[in-house]
Amino acid sequence: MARIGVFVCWCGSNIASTVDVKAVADAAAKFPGVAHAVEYKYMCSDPGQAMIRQAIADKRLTGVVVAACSPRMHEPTFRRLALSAGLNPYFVEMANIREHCSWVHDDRPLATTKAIETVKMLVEKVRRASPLEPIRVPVTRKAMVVGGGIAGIQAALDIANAGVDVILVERSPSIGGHMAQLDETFPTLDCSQCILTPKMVDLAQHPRARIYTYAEVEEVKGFVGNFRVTVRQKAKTIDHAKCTACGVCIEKCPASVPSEFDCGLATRKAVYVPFPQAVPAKPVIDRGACLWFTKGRCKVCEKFCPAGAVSFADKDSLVEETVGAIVVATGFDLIDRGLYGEYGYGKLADCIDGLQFERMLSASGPTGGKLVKPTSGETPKTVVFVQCVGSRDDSKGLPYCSRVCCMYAAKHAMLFKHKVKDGRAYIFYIDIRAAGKGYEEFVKRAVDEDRVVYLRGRVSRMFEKDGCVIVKGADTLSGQQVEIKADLVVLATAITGSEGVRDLAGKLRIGFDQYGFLSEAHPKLRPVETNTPGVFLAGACQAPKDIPDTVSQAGAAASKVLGLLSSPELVREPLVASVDEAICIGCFACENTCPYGAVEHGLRKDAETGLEVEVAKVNPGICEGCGACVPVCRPKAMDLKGYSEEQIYSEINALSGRLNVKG
Amino acid sequence: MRYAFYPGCSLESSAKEYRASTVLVARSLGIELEEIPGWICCGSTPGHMSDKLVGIALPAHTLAAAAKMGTEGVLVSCASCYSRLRAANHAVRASEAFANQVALALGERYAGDVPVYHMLEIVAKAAAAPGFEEKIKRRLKGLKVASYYGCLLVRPPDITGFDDQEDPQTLDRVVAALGAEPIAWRHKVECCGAALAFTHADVALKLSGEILEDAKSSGADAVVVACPLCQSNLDLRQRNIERFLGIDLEVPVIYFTQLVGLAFGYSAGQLGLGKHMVNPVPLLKRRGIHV
Amino acid sequence: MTHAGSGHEELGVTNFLEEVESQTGEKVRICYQCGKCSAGCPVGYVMDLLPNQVIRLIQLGLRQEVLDSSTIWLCASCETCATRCPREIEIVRVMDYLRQQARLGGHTHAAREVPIFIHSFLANLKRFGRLYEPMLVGMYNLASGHLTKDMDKAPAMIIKRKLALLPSRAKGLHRMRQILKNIEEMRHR
Amino acid sequence: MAVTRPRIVAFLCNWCSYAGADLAGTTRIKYRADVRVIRVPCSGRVDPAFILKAFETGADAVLVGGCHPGDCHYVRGNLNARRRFLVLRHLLRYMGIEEERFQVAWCSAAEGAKWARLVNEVCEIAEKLGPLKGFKSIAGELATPEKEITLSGE
Repeated sequence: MARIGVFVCWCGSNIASTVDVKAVADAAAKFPGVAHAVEYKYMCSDPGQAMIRQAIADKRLTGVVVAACSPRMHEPTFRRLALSAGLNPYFVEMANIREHCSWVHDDRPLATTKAIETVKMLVEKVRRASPLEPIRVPVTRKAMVVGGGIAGIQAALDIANAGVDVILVERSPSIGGHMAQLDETFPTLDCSQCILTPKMVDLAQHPRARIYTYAEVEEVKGFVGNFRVTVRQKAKTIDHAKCTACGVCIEKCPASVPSEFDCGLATRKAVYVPFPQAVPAKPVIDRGACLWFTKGRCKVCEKFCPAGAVSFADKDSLVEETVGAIVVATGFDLIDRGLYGEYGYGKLADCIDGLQFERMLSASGPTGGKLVKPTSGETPKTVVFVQCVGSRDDSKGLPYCSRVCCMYAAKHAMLFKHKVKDGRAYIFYIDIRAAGKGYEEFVKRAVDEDRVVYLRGRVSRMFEKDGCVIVKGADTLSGQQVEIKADLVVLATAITGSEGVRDLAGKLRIGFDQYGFLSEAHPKLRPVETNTPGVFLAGACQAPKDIPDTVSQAGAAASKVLGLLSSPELVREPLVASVDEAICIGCFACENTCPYGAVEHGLRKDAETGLEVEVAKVNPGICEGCGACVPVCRPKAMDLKGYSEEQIYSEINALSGRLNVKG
Repeated sequence: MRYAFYPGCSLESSAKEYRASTVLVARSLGIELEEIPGWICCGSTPGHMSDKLVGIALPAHTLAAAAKMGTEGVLVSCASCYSRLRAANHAVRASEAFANQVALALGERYAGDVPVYHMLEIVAKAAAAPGFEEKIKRRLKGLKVASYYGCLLVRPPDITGFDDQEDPQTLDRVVAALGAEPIAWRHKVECCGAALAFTHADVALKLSGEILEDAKSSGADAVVVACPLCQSNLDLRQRNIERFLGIDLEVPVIYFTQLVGLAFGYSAGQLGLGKHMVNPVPLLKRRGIHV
Repeated sequence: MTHAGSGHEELGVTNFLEEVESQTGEKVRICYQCGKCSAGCPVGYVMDLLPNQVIRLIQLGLRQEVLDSSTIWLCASCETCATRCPREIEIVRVMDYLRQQARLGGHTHAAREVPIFIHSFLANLKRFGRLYEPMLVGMYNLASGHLTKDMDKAPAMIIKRKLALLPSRAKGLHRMRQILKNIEEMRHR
Repeated sequence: MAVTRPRIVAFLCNWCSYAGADLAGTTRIKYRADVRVIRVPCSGRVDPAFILKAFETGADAVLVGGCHPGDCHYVRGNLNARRRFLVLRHLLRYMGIEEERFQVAWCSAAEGAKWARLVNEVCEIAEKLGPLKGFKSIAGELATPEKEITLSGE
């Protein structure tokens, strides 16, 4: 026999001035199952709470309805109170008679009627409530970071330094990412390698860190606290345990292909280390380029290797790792400048993109830091930098700003002037976005000290003529057309999400936009979380970002991971779906509806036949409690705790019949 | 293959040789051209400059007339006409309200459903198809040609949808199919200024001059065109261009249909090669192409 | 906000922008002034305003300034701007509307030859239903006062039988006249 | 004297529409008092049968509020709901219930004013159509009305 207590709050005059709180309490007292109904000035105040606690004890209440403000405001308060008074918190419901009633209506009788009916609905709901215990999920105190650029390295270091084991998975043969390709970085012009490589080494040597290079995420099972990730370790074909990194194989290898790291400005061998400071510093064999794997002859490397580390028999291997949380740090790609017919479809040899220019600037780059005109090898005297190539260009399908180009174009022009004193640098821009710390000053320096000429306008066309690139642009500030005979053109091509990120997002069940950027859970308040609990974002995989922002976000993601892994188990609200296996027919309509993959296949022994039948099982660790699976369940075997079929029907039924209001 | 043929004004007068060669080439390719009865001027640039409705109604009338002929569609040789006819189709399909206005102007309804092809599209299709090789009596070996598309064949892409708007290849492919060598150059799709030829000759001369200069400096013997307005700008005014820019050009400007006709074995006379201000015949002789 | 140049002019509060947009169906307001149209305009070097400036003045509602510019007449309708516009604005469609408004409002001094040419061209069509070049040259030269322009080409053209000595009337002439008449009537209504 | 007013039953998802309705309150936007709100975690939880039940128990109109497409707290619950309701509309038509009596709206946590407007609009629809007829024929007797409670208005 239910004994419900109803507590009507005045909220000072907030409710009482519009709702006849006494009438509500009196009416509630007459509802079936209600054993106690009172009203009071401030239910959330200490005396208010004491009053409820007292009533629960004295009246031996089996349920509580607090008619006050929005449950989004005080539901936790009153559920905690119930717990402390020895009543299961899920026997407490709130009737929202403030936000949904007294604050939005003027007519006292009508508002009062609404309040009474609202209380009635929730009394009915509480009468059909069942006790629920919070879900406790054991947590694997280990994290995985996907992507070994500065974002991934920083996140992994922060996690490892906090004493938590971390596994970093990198697709290429070395960690370092795009930052390793950069020369000097804005706005301080400190050398990218000099600040990055120590971090790379720290991570490689960290006792709590484990790095898989030349590896990719194959499959993700499980859920927050316990993801089971299968990592594909691509065959390196070089046994790193034996390899001494002497480099003879590389020296002897006859097969050359364009170097990814040098953006095609130089070649690398089929057996290669992407760049001198690579971590690990030991080579892998690119089977797509290796003569043995493509043509079935050669094996020169094997012949010369003093350590006998070359093993052509090596195969891809699959490794399963269980981790409690995952940080995605897959970075970015530049768009293909072939998109621009008016800029020669990327076929103009003296027209390169920003990353290629970085490689040219870099002392460890293909030109040893010497700026050259690709077609002639001479030093370029006139260089044109073009911003917003792809960015902010709806006709090319990329409406957004890539955020870093304004700064690196200024940097490029500056570094060019430092290397070529008598050179002329022009930058075509639409707007200069230099909002970071020290950024505006940096751009000013390019103009004031290094005499970089900024032209406000886009370039309409460029073509090769007499060994130069003719750039047809405009300066909208002076209202003139501009034609520049350039030795070299550097395009600030737009940034998009990195290739293959969509597959990964699918495996992790996280969202992404049409440009390949991964979706955060909330653009302001949950910028590093995703909609999959336990999966976090760091760096440019979420949106174009510069190094300072990337590093901060990586730190943020790490701290979220550490917070999550700080306790041995996760405690989650028990408002999840559950299956009555006795009536489940195993159609798995629920499985198809569930956006979280929380429905698993289980077996039930059929009482009569004794046969094993397949039934749906909800994994409470994954279920987010949306309830989408309930309406699709044909035999009504599925139900949602806290919002059960019975509870909702009883709320609806509570409304049958009318109150007749004398006005 | 039967097409409703829209010659357009120029082919009636200043571009008679374009018409002649178009007809001959069509015949050799087994394409039947039936002139649209009662066709009128498309209004060209002045048409749409003066009034949107005039600019659409004039071509729409000719298209409506063509619609009654039950052919593959309209075949047109002039790039400007081509663009106006396509624009008319586009405009009446885009807006019901505007289509009604056009109907009022024409006194009949036109649905915008007659396909419009440029002669170049048809020839390019044929050149890519089997059997074309056999038709070639005279390979134009050793002839270096700059394929000039100009503006209206390729722009705006959503109206013409003809080929890539920055680096089209259709004409180059035809030229290559004839054994001649299409050269790589920069002014394929630059504007020749035809619209200003009357009113601001100096502009037209400058723009046309740059085109011819680039063709020449890129090693072309001749420029091949698919538009009578481009042709007259580049050929008829070439002497003025030379005077205006103080340079020597002497670049023959040939219709692509004449080039195809030559390869098919027609004579210089039949193709009206003699009608050009810069006579291409000597050049052809120099290249060992006997016409 | 007032326009320093002509003090009385109210910036951005006239309905000129709305007018142009509704009449052309082009979203002129979305232009963010990147200048790519001006950068590629083959005629830009002789214009008094670059295309992006014309668009800007429309955005600000400065009707007078726009219609008085030579740009709207010098635009060769080559479609280079529209083809490359990152905001996909069909600028030629806008120019056409401006030219029509300029002719109606008699703003034709900036580059008077073009409106005269347009007029001669249409008159020529009314007369023959097709373009008859000698007559066009003649009409235009009389109207514009360049008496001998392009006459130098006539003899050669006649020898090469490019020019007919007598005009041939198009069979569709009466239809052409009817259409132009209908349109004029529609305009008056 | 006694007045019978329309009865609107609204199912609001906890994350967007319910919060939107809260916002209408905190910003004191007034609207008609004829709506009764049932809080659900997600519009995807709303079973078409709930709507039929609501009509059966005397609702003159039913309103379902969910997050805007793309903003669903549960990824795509609102879209599942939308698909189900397409089917429901056919059923309602078949049952002789005017389709306008059933409204689905996307209302974000920031759209307090929209929520208020929605309620008023649905109330007007319900008044225009008058009390729900047509359902009894299939549903049979209405659930027995509760004893009348009378209040003295001042």
